[in-house]
Amino acid sequence: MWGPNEGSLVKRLLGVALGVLTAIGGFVDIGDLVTNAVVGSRFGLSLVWVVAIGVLGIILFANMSGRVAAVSGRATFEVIRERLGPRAGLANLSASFLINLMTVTAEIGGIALSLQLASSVYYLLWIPVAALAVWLVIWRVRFSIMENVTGLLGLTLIIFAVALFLLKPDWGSLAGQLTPAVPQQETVWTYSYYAIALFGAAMTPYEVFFFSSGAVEEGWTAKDLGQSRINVLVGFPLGGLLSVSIAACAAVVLLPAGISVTSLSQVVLPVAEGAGKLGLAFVLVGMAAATFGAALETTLSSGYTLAQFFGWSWGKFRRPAEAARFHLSMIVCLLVGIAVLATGVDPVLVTEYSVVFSAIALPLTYLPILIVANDPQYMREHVNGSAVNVLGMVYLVIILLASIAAIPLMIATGAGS
Amino acid sequence: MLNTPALNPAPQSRTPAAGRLTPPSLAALACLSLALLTGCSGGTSQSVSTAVKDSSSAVATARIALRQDMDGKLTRAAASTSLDDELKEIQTSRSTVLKLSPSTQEDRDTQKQALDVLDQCAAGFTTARAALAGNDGGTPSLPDGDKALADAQDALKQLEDNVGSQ
Amino acid sequence: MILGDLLGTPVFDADGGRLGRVADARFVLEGAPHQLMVEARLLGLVVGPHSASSFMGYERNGLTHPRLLARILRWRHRGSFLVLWEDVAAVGTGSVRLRPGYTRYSTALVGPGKA
Amino acid sequence: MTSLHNPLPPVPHVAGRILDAQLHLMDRQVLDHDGVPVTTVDDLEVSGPALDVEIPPGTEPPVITALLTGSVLGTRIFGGRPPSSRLVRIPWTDVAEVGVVVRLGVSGEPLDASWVERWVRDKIIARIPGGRHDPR
Repeated sequence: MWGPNEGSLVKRLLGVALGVLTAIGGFVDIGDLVTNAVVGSRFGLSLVWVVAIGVLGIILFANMSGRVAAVSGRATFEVIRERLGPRAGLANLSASFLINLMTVTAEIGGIALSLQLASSVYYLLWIPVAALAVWLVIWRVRFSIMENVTGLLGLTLIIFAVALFLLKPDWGSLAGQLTPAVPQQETVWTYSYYAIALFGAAMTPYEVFFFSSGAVEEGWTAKDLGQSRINVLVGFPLGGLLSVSIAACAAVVLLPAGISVTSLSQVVLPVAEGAGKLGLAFVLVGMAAATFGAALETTLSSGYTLAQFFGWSWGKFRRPAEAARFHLSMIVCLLVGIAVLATGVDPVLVTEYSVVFSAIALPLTYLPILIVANDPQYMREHVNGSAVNVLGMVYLVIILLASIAAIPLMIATGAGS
Repeated sequence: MLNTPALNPAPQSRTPAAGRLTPPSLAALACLSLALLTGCSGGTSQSVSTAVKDSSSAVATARIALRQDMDGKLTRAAASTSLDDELKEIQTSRSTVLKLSPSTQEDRDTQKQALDVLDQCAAGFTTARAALAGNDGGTPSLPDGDKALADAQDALKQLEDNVGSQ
Repeated sequence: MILGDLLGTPVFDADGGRLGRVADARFVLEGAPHQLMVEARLLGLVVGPHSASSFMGYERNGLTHPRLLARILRWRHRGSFLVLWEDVAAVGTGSVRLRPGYTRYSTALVGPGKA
Repeated sequence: MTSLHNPLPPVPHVAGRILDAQLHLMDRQVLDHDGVPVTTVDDLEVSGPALDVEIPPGTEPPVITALLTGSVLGTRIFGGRPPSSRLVRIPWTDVAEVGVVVRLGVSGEPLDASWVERWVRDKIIARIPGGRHDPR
C-alpha cells in the first residue's frame, strides 16, 4: 500500500498521461504524420513557425476547455449549444461532426496503412479489423487504460527525432530553412494553403472535445487544474516537437530527391534511411498506436459532440446500456468510416482534406469556450487571467483569418497540388 | 519566391496544376482558377508536366526504397508496399495523360512522348517488383531493378526538359 | 404557449411604432411553492432594437472579458431594454404590443441572477 | 459599472431570484436526481397569455409550466411547430434546481423524454454482449 503522498504522486504522474495521449495520439495523428511529411518534402522547414503557432494555440484552447470542464463539469459541446443557441450550435455540430467523421475515416485508414507497411497485406483487408478493434476498446476497455496504453506506444514516434540525428544532416543549412519564406519551386498560394493545413492539423477541434470530455470522464475538479496545465504544457510541445521532426526528416531525405509525399510509405523512408530496420519497427508501432489512439479519440468525440448537443447520457465511465444513444452513434460512425474507405478512396487524401476543414470549423468551437472561460457563473474564481485573454483574442483573429482564407486557397491551388 | 532552400539541388519547377487526385468538382474548380491565374497557358503541356513531376517523385521514391532494401535498412513488406504505392501513382499519371484530348499536332506529340515514357516507368516498376519478389540471385536482380528505374528517371528528366522548353 | 414562439417576435408601442424584437423573457422565482421549486413568474420581456439574438449574454450579466469581445457584443445590443409584464398590452402570433406610457428598464441583471 | 453604458432605470426590486429564459434556461443540460443526463432544455412552455387578445390590466403573469424537448428542437431551429400532443414535457414541478445545469428532483428513467434512450438501450445496446458490463 502506498502512503497518501506516494499514492497521489503516482496518481499525478499517471495523470500526465492524459496530456501525453492527446499530444501523441491527438497531436501526432494521421493528419500530422501526413501534413508534416508533405510540407517537409515540399517546403523544407520554412513552415515550422506555423507548427509553433499551432502548438501555442492548442495549449491555450485545450487548457481553457479543460478548465471549464474541471470547474463546471460541463464539456465543450454542452457549452457550445448553451452559448450559441440551437441554430448556430447545430451548424457547428454539423461541421464538427462531419470533420470528425472524416478524421475517424482517415485514422482507421491510417491504422490499416501502417499494418500494410508492416505486413504487406493490402490495407483494405485491414480496415474491418482495425474498426472492430477500435469498437472493442471503446466498448470494453477502461478510459484510463485506453489512454495510457496508446499514449505510451505512440511515444515510439520519438524515432523520428532519433532518425533525424542519425541522418547527420547539415544542421546549419537545416536551421537556415527555419525562416518563413516561400521556396523557389512553390507559389505563395500553395505556401499559404499548407500553412493553414498545418495549423488545422495542430488545432483539430476533436482534440478539444476529447480533452474536455476526458476531464469529465476522469471526474476532474478544480483541484486537478494544476495537473491539467502540466498535461497541456508537457504534452502538446512534445507533440509539436515530433511534428517538426517528421517535417525535418522529410526535408533531409525526400526534398533533395525531388519527392513530394503522397503516401504513408514515403513518410517512413527517412526513418529507415537513418535508423534502419529497427527504426522502421519503431515507427510502424508508433504510427499504428498513434492512429489507433486518434481513431479512439475521434470516434469518442463523435459520440461526445452528438450526446452533448442533444443532452443524452454519455461517457465511458457509464455502462454502455446507460449511455445507449452515445454508444449507438459511435457504432454508426465506425460503420460509415468503413463504408467510405471501402469505396477505395485514398485515406491520405481524406486526411489532407480533413485538416483543412478542421481549420475552417475552428472559430465556432473556439469562441464559446473563450467566452465561457470568462463567465463566473461557470468558472467562479477560475476565470481567464488578462494575459490569457489577450492571447485568446489574438488567436481568435488568427483562427478567423485561417478559417476565411481556407476555402479560397483550396480552390486557387487545387488543394495544394 | 524569396530564397532558395539550400537542400534542393534538383532544379525541378513545381508549378501549381490541377489536382490529379482531387474529386472531379474540385479539380474542375481548380482548373478554372488556374486558367485565370496562369492566363490560360494550361492545357496539354501543363497536364503532362504535372504527370511527369508526380512520376519523377514516384520513381525517386521507388529507387530509395530499393536501395534501402539492398542496404538491409528496409523490410521486404515495407519495400514492396512502397513499390505498389508508387506504381499506383504512375498509373494515375498515365491515365490522366491518356484522357487528354490535344488539339494541336505539337500537343499530340507531347502526349505520345509522355505515354511512352510513363510506359517505360511502369516497365521499370515491373522489373523492380519482380527483383524484390524473387531476390534469390536469379534475374532480374535488385541492381537490374534499380537500373530499370534509373533509366526511367532519365527519360522522365528528358521529357520534363522538352515539355518545359515548349 | 411555447416560449420559443415569443422570442424574436417584433415589438410595437401603442401607436404601432416598431421598437425591436423580443430578445428574452425574464422570470422571477416566487409565488406558490411547489414540491421542489417555486413557480417561475414572467417579470417582463427584454426587447432588443438591433438584434433579437441573446448573444452570449454579454449585454446583461456584466461580463467584461475579453474586453474587445465584450465591447463588440454590448455594442450590438445597445439600446436593449426591459418592459414589465404589466406594460404588455397584447401578445399575438406575429407581434407584441405594449401599453401606452410603458416604462423602459435597464436589462442589467443584478443579484443572484448575475452570479 | 453598467450605468455608463445603460442609463435606463433599474428594474423595481423583486424578492425572488431572476432567471432570463434564454440566458439561464434554454439549451441547458437537464440532469435527473442521480446526475444522469436526461435531455437539453429545447424550449419552455408557459401558462399564457391568450394570443391576439387584449390583456386586461392586472392579469396574473404567465408562469413556466414545463420544460419541452424532442421535436420542438427541430421546429425551433427550422420553424413551424409540432402539434401540442407531440410535445414532450417535463413539468416545472419536477425541477429541483437551476444552475449551470437544470436538475430534476425525480428519476429520469420513467420520463417521456427518455423513451428513445430506453428504446435504443432495450432493442440494441443491451443485446450486444457486454452491453451491461460496468467499465469501472
